[in-house]
Amino acid sequence: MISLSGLAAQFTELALAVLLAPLLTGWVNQCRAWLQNRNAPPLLQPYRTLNKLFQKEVVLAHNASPLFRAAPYLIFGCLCAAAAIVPTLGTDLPLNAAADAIALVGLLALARMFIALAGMDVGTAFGTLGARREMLVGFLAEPALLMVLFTASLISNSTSLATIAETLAHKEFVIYPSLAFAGVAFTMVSLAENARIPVDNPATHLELTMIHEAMVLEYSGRHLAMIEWAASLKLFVYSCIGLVLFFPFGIAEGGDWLGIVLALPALLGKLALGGALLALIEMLSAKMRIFRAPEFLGTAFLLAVLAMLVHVLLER
Amino acid sequence: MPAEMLLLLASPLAGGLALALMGHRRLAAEVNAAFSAFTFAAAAALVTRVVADGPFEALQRQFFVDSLNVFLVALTAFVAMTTALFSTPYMRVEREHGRVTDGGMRLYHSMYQMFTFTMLLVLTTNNLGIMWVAMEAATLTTVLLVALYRTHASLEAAWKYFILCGVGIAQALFGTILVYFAAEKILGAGTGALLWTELDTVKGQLEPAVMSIAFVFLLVGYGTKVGLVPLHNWLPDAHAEGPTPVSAVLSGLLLNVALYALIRFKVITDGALERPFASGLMMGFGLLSVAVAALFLSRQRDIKRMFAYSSIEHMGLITFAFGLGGPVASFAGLLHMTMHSLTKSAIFFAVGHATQKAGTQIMADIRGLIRLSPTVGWGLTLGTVAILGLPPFGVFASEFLILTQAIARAPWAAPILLVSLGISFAAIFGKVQPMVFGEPQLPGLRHVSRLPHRPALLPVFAHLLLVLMFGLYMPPYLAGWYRQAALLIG
Amino acid sequence: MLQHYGPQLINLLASVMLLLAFAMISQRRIISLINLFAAQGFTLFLSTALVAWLTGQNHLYGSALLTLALKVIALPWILHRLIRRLNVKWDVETLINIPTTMLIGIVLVILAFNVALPISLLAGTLTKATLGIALACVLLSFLMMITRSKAVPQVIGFLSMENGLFFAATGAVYGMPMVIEFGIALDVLVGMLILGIFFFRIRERFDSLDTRHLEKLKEH
Amino acid sequence: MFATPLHDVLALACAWLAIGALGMLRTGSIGWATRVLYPAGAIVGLGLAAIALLAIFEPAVSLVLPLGLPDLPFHARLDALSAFFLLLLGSVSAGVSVYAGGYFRQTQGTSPGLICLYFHVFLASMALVMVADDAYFFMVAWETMALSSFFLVTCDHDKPEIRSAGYLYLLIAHIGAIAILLCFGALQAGTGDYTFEHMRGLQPSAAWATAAFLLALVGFGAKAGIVPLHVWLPEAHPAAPSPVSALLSAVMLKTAIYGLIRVTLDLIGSPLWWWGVVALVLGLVSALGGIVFAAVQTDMKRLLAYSSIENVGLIFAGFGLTLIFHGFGMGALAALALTATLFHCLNHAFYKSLLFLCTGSVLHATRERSLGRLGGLIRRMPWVAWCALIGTIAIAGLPPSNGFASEWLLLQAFLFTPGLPQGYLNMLVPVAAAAVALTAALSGYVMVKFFGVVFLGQHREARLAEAHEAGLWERVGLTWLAAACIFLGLVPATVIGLLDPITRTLTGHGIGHLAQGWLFIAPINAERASYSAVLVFAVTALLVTVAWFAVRVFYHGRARRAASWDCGFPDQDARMQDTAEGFGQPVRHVFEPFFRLEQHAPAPDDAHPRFSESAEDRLWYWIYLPVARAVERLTALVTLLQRGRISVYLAYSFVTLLALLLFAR
Repeated sequence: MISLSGLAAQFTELALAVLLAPLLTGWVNQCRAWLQNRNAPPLLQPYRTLNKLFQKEVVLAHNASPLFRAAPYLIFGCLCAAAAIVPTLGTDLPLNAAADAIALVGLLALARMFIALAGMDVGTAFGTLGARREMLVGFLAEPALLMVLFTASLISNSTSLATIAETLAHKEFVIYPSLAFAGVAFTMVSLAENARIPVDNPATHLELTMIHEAMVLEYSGRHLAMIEWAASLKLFVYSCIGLVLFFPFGIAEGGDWLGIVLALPALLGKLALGGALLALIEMLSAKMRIFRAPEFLGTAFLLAVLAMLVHVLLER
Repeated sequence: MPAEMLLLLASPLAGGLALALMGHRRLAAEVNAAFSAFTFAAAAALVTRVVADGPFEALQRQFFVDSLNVFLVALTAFVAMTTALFSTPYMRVEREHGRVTDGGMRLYHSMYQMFTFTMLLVLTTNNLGIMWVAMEAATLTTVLLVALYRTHASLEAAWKYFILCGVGIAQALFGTILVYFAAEKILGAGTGALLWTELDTVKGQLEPAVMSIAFVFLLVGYGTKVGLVPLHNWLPDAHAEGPTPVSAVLSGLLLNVALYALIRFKVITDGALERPFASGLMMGFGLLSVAVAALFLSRQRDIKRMFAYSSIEHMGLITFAFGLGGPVASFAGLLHMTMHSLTKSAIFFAVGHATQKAGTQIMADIRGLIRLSPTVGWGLTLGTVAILGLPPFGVFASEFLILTQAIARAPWAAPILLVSLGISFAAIFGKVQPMVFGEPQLPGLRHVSRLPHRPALLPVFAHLLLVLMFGLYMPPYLAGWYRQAALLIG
Repeated sequence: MLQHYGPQLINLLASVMLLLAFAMISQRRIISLINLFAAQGFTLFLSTALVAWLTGQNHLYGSALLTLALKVIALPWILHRLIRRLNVKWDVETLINIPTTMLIGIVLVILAFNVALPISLLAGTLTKATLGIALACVLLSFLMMITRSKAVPQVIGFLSMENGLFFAATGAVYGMPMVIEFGIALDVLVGMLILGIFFFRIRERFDSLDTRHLEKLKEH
Repeated sequence: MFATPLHDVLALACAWLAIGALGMLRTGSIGWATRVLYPAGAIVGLGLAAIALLAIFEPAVSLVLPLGLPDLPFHARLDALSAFFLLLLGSVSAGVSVYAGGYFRQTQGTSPGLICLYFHVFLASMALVMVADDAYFFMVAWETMALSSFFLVTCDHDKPEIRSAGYLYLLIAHIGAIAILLCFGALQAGTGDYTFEHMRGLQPSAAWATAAFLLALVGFGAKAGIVPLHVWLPEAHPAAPSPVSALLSAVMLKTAIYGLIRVTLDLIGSPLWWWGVVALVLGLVSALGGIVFAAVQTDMKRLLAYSSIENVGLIFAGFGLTLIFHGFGMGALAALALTATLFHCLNHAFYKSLLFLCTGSVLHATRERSLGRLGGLIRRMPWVAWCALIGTIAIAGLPPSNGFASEWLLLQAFLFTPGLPQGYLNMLVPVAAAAVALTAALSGYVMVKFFGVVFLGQHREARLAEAHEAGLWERVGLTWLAAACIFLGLVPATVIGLLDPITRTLTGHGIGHLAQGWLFIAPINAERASYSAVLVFAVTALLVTVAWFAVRVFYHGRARRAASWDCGFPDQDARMQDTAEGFGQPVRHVFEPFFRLEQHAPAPDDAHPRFSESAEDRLWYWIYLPVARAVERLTALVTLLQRGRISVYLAYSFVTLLALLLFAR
């Protein structure tokens, strides 16, 4: 079942994701700057930052354990694997046979767990606080994401992302009301998961409000670089999931290389739009108190469940 | 009359007289034990004979042995023997603590033998009249034993025991008269009309109207001695205030014997009536006893009183089983009779030593027995575990059969049994656990004197071992008896 | 002649029994209570003897004599001695007042007759009516035991219950077999002796024979 | 060894009993028990596992023992289901026994020989429960199990709270046992034949079948700790010594599952679909409630105990799904759900025992159970910590662990549910799936709390710096279980192959053939869904190493130690770390209705302000206390029967007599 072309496609997609991820982050930052009419950092700023961090020497806390040093690579690895699963250009991906939507959620959860543990490792006030908040966001966002994926897989009778993409992209166009609910839920979830306003603010170090930043306070040098890279990779993965579920059009079916080549600009376009949309949302909404995050995510969870119910009610 | 049977009855009678004359000498206790042992030997011989050549009647059919009473005879003789062994050191200690006078000891020993005699008489006689006389005599022999300590409480207990059982037994006599009245129509006047074997053959022709009324009187009469609620009031007092060996035999033997009498009449009555009148009544009273006793249990402070109530509960269960009837349920009832008397007497032995060590019967003051005296502590624990119906002890076997039969054939009874057993478990175990485990407490410790005589633990563990054996394995010939007896009861 | 009036005589004696039972319920003084008990015993003796003579059941003479010895002579004598030794001559106060007790008694009699009716119809003996009365006597003595708070009257009630039972035996079935009559008599005698011992012990503990002192053992 | 595997199993059970008895030879000697007997017990466990593994694929064998009641000798039978649970028992107990050999160093209230006796009797009775083939034998083994475990729980019986925990445990266990007993009574239907063979033969009416099922649900649910019968579990499991807690949670709860499956799918045979709904709902409530309560615990063993409730809840949910499918005659799906259920049983057995043993080592090293006074132990006892991390990942259900594999199957089973002929069920199932997902996510939260607070951060107490690594025997036991967690996670296909014979006998279908080779599992077909743990693991591992090397190659590996940064906060100490209570706080507020919260806030002008908050179980106040009070009232009423006045007593029998006379006419 594993074809050579499949492997090639798989590798291209993975490489693409890893390389493009910081670009997406940069693009979102740029859009935000424009919308806030500041003058924007260059598009490639994230790459520069990463490079700088890689060159810096690592400063470890005295009591940092091996887990602390291993975590950045583990997190990065998990997110790469996640990225490899999500079909972006074509749907002929060998890994799709090995890991489906549920496994995808599992990998993301694994990454979250490691980052939270790393945050607790040194035993600083902010690290533990951040870890707790991260897990709080996680235990509400994760099932919501799973429900969103379930809705899609109920529609396409499969939990394999490739099959989902194909069914949604290449069947005759049907309007799925359930997907509308799922879409809203997904947006909320991905805002929370990627440490975006209104749940978190990537651009702040104001202790009492931060979540993601608080966890990684102790990291420096290449470790920090890996974590930052992983973060932008996460944003990329979520965007791609969104695209697969809601705008899969233009994705190449099977392993025809022409389709893949055509799919690339389509993908870039969709990502650009998505990034802009994200920036817009962040612009328009205000950061909410951490205590209101559960309500926000609870709503997302309920919407996702509702999406499934709607599907069962109307679409069979 | 076969020699075994003669010895069986003669030995305790002779023992009673001998000990009455002998008085409180140094070896009185040993003599008492010896007589009981001899009685047991006779019983064993009788059993082997019955196993060899089946049931038989003796002395112009005034006496008879069938599978139903032979195992009760064996049981009674056995428990009487072990209790005598237990009471040897126990009563010595009581004597030296000055709770009993020399005269008291004389009375105790001779009455102990007489009591055994009366019970064996009830079991072996074929004549329902004699049965009544012996039953009344059993009350009379024990009533003074209950009052042995001459304390306020023991006198009160004995008085209630005497009056309530006396009155009850009087009702039983009226019932017996009515049975005779019904029987002489068919069998003609004379003792023949009171022989159970005779009645059993003609039970179909007995007059239903008379028999139903008769059974009512008999139920109220013998039921009082069985301790069925609401006729049970004497039982806890008598058990709690008498000397522990007496509590052991009252609970372990007397109740069984009374129930035995009731069963004999139940067989005839159900034979005479077409509707299951007697069975229904027995089921009802049995359930009532189980439920009410379970509720009483949780309010007890005195350990002997608590186990007295547990005896009421188990008697209720047995009565219910016989009321339910059928080969399995009756089998279970008989098995439960055996298991209960073995276990309960073992418990009373352990309790006796425990109370002597701790110097009190109040459970709240007894703590950490497992430290004070591990053997007694374990005896009490295992006994309690057994009586609560936890496997692999035999009590569980019988309860298993009773409950499973109950839900299948009288589903309405199942929830009552479930709740009652649950409550009684909570009550008994909740009170025994802190007594046995944990650190010894001061009030408990204060009294821990080296007892002048080593406690006799052999009886405790012998009984528990037997109960354990019955739970896992039953010798085929025993099983044979039980089956035949169960068929007899129907 | 007597042959002819025999049954009526027996019924007469039966009604006397019942009358005496009521008398005992209503009686306040212990001495006269004992005398009434003796009288009841005597009536029982008469009726037993009469039945024996009428039916030629010789063993009944035996039980008649037994009754005379035990119930008319021995027991009353023991009781008299007891109360002299314990000097308890006070009046008996009852837990339920006399008239109420009497009313309950009437109800009991009706009940007893109704219960006994089907049985007496079956009785082939010439004394069929007596069974109901005997039952009534038993129940009345029972009632008496319930209503009296002192030990001695309770015991007397107990004994008169035995009378009722004997009467039932005689009336319904011409008496139980002799062995059993003796056995019963023996039990009653021994019981009486034990009671005697009891009275003294209770007395020495509580210097009173009021059973209301005997209410310490109870659930809290 | 012997004629049939069944003989071997019985022989090994006897071997366990014998080992226990040997313990009584030298009651006082610790060395005798720990160095000789427990390792021997471990070997017996391995043997049992091996035999069971082979027996799964063989046809059922049965046997009649010369023990038991006259008309009811002990019947024993070994079929695929029994063999599977015996495999579970043997393999887990092997690890636990080895560990116990290192664990029981000082005696706690009970002599080591006695503990050894209880321990092995407990193991043997569990083995016998699995092979019992008649109601009496089953009940005897069942109650022996309860009794021996009770004595194990109350090993340290000097502590009143441990005594009361044991009391509550045995009480509920006994009531449950009576319910099971009545269930068998209903199944044998008055014919005094108690063999399972006979019960299989009977076709009970719907009413009787339902009665039997409900009784079984109560009885086995009480043992499994299903809400609302769960209250004993968080008391009893922590009270026991850690190896015993491990056995209780890992194996004994599974005997309840075994019993329920045996009775429902085997003896009754024809379940109604709505039984499944009952089991499903109960399971979900337990799962959610269990994990939510685990999140607010501050005692590490209590936390694990509550998480056991959660896992049992998930197992019940899977079982309920099985019943629903089976009730509607969807055999293949029933097989899928049952596979997921059994797989989860196996997984939970391994990771829960692993974690309990880790807490045991922590307890030994620090004499401390409260999460509030632990921390930073990964630096003192790395071996235990890394094993615990594996357990943590597994119990949180994250790939590539075994926990994830079974949860994956369970979720798949849920996903296939739509299309049931019953409208409401189709509504119910998405909600159920959501609840399962939420539970899984929450368990991630809880386990991060557990691992982070115990092993990471700074020591919350100075003396933790002297904590020592676990001994050799303990490390062996831990490693065995941890390895099993990883192994089972990597080869789910093989496990499904193991479960195939069971699902075939119980539901008539199997999904083993759908496991393509050892690499992939695909419940229905590869189009719908497939999962390969090995590949996921390999790819992730590869990517991690590549990243690591790349960084090393393109840049450098320099690192320097310094004080922690923490936003430049000057002087920070261990007490500034987030505590276990802190971790509980968000859950306490999100799931407030679950708890009975009691807060004591200090007054503003308090010299020594103290704030305390307790989150208790509402059910305790809604069900148990009212019942207790009701019984209390009843007993108070009953005592009026016994007021000491003799005339009243006479009146009772008088009235009884008259009433019966009237009744008789």
